[in-house]
Amino acid sequence: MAAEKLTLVEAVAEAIHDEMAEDESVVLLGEDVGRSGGVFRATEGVYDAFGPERVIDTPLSETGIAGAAIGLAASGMRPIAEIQFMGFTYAALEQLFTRAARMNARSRGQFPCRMVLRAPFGGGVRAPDLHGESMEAIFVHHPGFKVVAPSTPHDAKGLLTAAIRDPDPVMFFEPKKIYRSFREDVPEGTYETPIGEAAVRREGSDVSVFTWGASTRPTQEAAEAVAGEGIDPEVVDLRTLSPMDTGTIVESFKKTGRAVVVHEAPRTGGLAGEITALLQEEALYYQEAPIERVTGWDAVYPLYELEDFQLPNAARIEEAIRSVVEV
Amino acid sequence: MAAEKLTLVEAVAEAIHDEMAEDESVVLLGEDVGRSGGVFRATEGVYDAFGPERVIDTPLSETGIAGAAIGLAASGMRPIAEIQFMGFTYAALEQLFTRAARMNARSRGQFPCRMVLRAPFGGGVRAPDLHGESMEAIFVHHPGFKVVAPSTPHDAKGLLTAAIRDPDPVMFFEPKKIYRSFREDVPEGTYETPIGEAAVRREGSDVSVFTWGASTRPTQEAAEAVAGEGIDPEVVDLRTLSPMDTGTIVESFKKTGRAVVVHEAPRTGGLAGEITALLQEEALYYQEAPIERVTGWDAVYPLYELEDFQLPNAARIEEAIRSVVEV
Amino acid sequence: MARFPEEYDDCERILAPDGSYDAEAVAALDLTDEELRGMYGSMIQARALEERGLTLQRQGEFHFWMECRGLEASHVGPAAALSDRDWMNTEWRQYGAQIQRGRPLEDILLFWLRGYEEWAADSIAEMEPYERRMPHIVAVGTQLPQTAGLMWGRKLQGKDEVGLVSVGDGGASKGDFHAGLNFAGALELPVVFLLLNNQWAISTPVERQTAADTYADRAAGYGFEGTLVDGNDVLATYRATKRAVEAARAGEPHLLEVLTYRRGAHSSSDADDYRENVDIEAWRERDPIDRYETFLEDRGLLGPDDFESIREAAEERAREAAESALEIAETQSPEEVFDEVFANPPDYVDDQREELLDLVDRHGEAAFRW
Amino acid sequence: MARFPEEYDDCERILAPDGSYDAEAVAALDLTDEELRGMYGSMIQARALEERGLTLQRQGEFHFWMECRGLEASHVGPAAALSDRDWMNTEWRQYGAQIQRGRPLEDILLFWLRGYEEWAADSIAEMEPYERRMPHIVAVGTQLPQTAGLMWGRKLQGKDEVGLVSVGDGGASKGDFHAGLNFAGALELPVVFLLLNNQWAISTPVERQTAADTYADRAAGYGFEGTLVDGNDVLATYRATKRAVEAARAGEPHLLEVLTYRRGAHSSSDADDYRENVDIEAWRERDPIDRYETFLEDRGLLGPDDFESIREAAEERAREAAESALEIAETQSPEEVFDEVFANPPDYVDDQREELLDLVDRHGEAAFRW
Ligand SMILES: Cc1ncc(C[n+]2csc(CCOP(=O)(O)OP(=O)(O)O)c2C)c(N)n1
Ligand SMILES: Cc1ncc(C[n+]2csc(CCOP(=O)(O)OP(=O)(O)O)c2C)c(N)n1
Ligand SMILES: [Mg+2]
Ligand SMILES: [Mg+2]
Repeated sequence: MAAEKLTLVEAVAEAIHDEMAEDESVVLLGEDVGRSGGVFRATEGVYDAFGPERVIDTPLSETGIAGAAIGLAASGMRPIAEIQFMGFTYAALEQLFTRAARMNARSRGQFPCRMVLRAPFGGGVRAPDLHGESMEAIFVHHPGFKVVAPSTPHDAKGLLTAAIRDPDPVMFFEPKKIYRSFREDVPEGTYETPIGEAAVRREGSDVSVFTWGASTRPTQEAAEAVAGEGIDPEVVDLRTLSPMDTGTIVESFKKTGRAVVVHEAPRTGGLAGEITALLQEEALYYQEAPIERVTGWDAVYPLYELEDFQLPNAARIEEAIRSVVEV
Repeated sequence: MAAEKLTLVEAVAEAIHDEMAEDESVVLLGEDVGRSGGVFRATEGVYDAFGPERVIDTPLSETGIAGAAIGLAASGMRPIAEIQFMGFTYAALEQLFTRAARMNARSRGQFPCRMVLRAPFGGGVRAPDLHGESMEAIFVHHPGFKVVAPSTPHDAKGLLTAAIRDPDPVMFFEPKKIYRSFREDVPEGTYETPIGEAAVRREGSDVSVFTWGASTRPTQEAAEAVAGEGIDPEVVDLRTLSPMDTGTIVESFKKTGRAVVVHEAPRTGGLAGEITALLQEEALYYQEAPIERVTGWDAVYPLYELEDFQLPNAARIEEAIRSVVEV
Repeated sequence: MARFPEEYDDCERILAPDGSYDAEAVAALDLTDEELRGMYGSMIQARALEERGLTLQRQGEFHFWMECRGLEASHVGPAAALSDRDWMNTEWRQYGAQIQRGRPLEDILLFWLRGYEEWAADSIAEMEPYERRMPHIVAVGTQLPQTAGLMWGRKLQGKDEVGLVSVGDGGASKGDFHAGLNFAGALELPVVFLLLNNQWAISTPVERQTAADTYADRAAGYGFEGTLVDGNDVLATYRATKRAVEAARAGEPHLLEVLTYRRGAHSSSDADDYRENVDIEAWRERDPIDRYETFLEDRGLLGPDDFESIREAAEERAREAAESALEIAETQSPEEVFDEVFANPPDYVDDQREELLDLVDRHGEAAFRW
Repeated sequence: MARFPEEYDDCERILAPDGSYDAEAVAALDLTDEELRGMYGSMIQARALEERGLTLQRQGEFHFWMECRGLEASHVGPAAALSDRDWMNTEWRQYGAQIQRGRPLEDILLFWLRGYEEWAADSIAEMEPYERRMPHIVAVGTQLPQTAGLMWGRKLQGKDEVGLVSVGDGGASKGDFHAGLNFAGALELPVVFLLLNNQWAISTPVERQTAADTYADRAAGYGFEGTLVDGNDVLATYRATKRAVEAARAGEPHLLEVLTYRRGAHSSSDADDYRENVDIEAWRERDPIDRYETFLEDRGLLGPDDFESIREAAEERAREAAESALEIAETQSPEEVFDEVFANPPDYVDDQREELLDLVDRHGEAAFRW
């Protein structure tokens, strides 16, 4: 397959474009997704290619967008709903929790809720309040969703394709900080990156570092930095947060016996806890040091310049790696 | 102080009543909280005592109730908002997450969001969908809230009083399954049970069982059952979920070296993970066995007869206790 | 808000409470005798089911029941006005609407016993009319944008179908109401919004729910028409819905406010001890079945003996359906906890199911009951 | 929806685009010369601030800026119509309203630089008029039920205060709009809802936002009155708000739709390359400042030289305010991450603050910058 160098946000647009071309039942809806191509240009060109019937600039109501997507799914369509920022999904939560997550169960399979809800997440773009949220854990905790958070252009395209084809409601969270940070080869044509599989970004034997989304970048940096000191970290990018790839997580930990979990979300109640509990249950006897968390603080998300102090950075990650390895 | 035998739901009504009598700025709002005294009669008598100015049956909008409560708080009042069931707080989440949780920070203390949002939570009353939710973890994860979940009439009154007096937004979740399960002595007159302090319900030396809300009942049963077998469990009722009483949790674990966490909420992403991570970080070297979780399944909440299989019961808790002690 | 339909100048009516009627209007309805009798049958069956449900709830067989008496015309007429290909998303309380569309009683009752629903059809194309609905919602109001989305999808698929969705006077306060109507207007969706104003949302009377004079007035704010109808007149609700459905089919949504009154309690969990100045008697005099019986007799379509036998048959059917539903519900087994949580389930679902079954196996089901 | 105010029969206006005006109406306004000049000053100051903000954003000093040109009259008139004791919860874009109420420019700019706001007053009683506001919301529409609650509280406290809250044509689609207006109606709250219809919500034109003919039409659905006003006529927006505030003070909420047009981009992040059939020129001809200048000249209140000097002074003030705001914002330090997360903070806040400060100490601030 030929490949092209794409940014993550371009890969998102390409996945949408290709699936809409393949499957007539795929429609795109959201605020400003059409004529403007989205506030991040994640749907650039899609309106021009498929027109106003299949690409709809909706009224400004996240409740309405989610509700309409649920109804579209029930009708047999395959909606991709965009919520402009994860911080604006809150108005959609009643629709999502009470309905999208339950429709298949409550109709005993008659009405699967085949929909993708896309939203950029995470901080780091110096935007106003609610533009830096990382609340993926709440979607992981509520049964009935699949939750995906790619960190590379290749995965973004493959996972979004898989999400659109999946019969269940998939929450698709895009790391906005790295939407345009780098390009990589992305195959032309459609392909799926399977939902539920983590990616080992760096193999190593001394410590497992688990992360996802934009945090994979500082994590990889930190891993390379400590590698220079003779520590050999394994970096696991979860990619899918629900279902978690417990096999890969546990295997990695069994190999290294040490772990650091990195996420932007606030510490308390974040998914680092879930991962720690999993390792406890499945591999306690391999464990050689406390599992450390490098996360956002339990603070109301600090804005603009102060963001720098909220997000996990390479220095903090390096320190955590060293600390668990030194034990 | 004289005492009376009250059920948990009566204790809630009494706390509201007493605080409204003490502080003119306390008002009560919600669906059916007034003339009918609430669907669970948790506000029985309050309307008769304080009338339609201070006890308001609102229109049916959780968004409106939360939004109005936030505004009332800004005006200098101390609103107690009732949401009929935790499953209906979802429509209030945008107001709560984007505003209640942030108002003090974003106004740098000018507008503290002094409000209590009460909602019955947990399953076990054979009610329809959305009437058995345990999504307390999402409120714990979002910075800016205090989250309380009493399990006894005494604590319900004391904690609700403390919540009403607290300057921050307090999410007050009442275990509906045990609203009327038992009575206990509750002091007359007002008193505070401090927010942020766990209660050791049973002292023991072999294993720490952490829980809250309605699950404390089967947990205590299970503890007594295994005590008969010579196992000596400590039962810790967290009472406050945010801020967690990390001191008591860690101390208990240091003593026993073994832990079981019990909650009704779905397993993945639930607070058992948070507690496990905490114990990891603070007391790994005291640990003698994997920490077990006895929780609701990661299933769309099963209704009516099937509820029985969703909620942690004494048999499951006993088994978990035995299993961590046997290691 | 005024309390009785006759207090509104523009409230549509064909049948007066005393059974007198506008004969021209009846003729214009173009309903066959069979159809006129059919609506009667649905109302009677709804009331019989209601009585059965209440009895069973009191006996502890049902956990919960919502009351419906006196509300039958408000939803039977609208259901009758739909074509077979149309969709109908009503709430639980509207038994009569479900019955009118042919839904088996047993199926209606099973929802109360299990909290989920099942469909026989393999696909939408194969659905019976009564199957053309989404599963019941529980969060009041959420059905409105969902129905907008459903009909948007059907429209995109080139289907000539209309969706009728109901909401109460309470549910109309939810933001979903606003979103649903606004989406329908902005996207020109074939949706009829049936606002069942029974003047109570549990203990909250409509005067405290909103200061609006009528709910029908809200339609203008979304760019379409609204109509107010006497909700205890099954012919008027039929006619107004028929017209609204036609408009919706042509791309113009409609808001139909059907004014009636909840005479019973909200549900079996409701002590119903909060009402001030209620005039249940005045509403009993406006009973939708009584006035329709007078009409049917006057037209020679049915007589007292027929009423009697239709009622008895309806009661018998309700009894049988309840028995059968209870029997079916008995068969629920623990592993159903995990049924259809996902259409394409991740492994953990199987793992947890096994964990549960193993527990049940070792401890016995009794250990799980409380 | 039609595009220009003059296309609506019932759209209120005093000043025409060419500056001609209804002299009787002006007289009835009962505004002093000082007050008339004051509104001009606010509009000019808003425009000067806008230009400064845009420049600084382009220079990378501000991360973000929202555009306001051409919208000045839509919110300056309403702000002028409030009494000192009233409350005003506008959105960010309404610089002119803030200025009209006396908010220091520096304070306005600091919000853009730090994302939070500060008050000088110790209590509500001590607040300056411009301080009588809640902190800015970001989730569009959420301010509406909040303002209802705020004024409900003030009413319970026996205060004779009105709250003005603004929302856009986009925000009016949120469920919060519905909840806010319905609560205000049902609870008879002293709130004026100022709907700033600038015909765009980022790239979405009002025709796709709603099928409603006017937003003012929505008021009836909540049991109160609505008014449509030419939003580029500062005298008309003043008058209509004044009337609405009086009604609100008497317990009758009001919905005021102010029809204008967003000529600029949505914000500094907006490429503004999506508009079809826009007629920016036609709206530039309807500029609110131009027509008001013609009026002021005609009335002999100000002349071309005054306009020039007022503009220059406004630019100077904007420049100074920006400098000072940038300086203040420089002083932010890492521990502010934890400032006022709680009014009564749990221990973990201190623990985490220490953890952060220790990290910063050891690694240096630079390690945290990207
Ligand atoms: C979002 C939400 N909030 C609260 C409830 C609890 N509840 C169930 S029915 C009801 C009243 C509904 O009143 P209305 O919409 O008028 O319908 P009716 O019961 O009269 O048929 C309430 C408050 C709910 N189901 N959903
Ligand atoms: C709940 C929510 N959804 C989306 C956004 C992103 N957003 C910011 S402004 C805006 C458009 C608002 O349009 P309008 O209400 O007309 O106000 P205007 O920008 O024209 O002043 C959008 C969609 C937001 N801030 N909040
Ligand atoms: Mg009702
Ligand atoms: Mg706008």
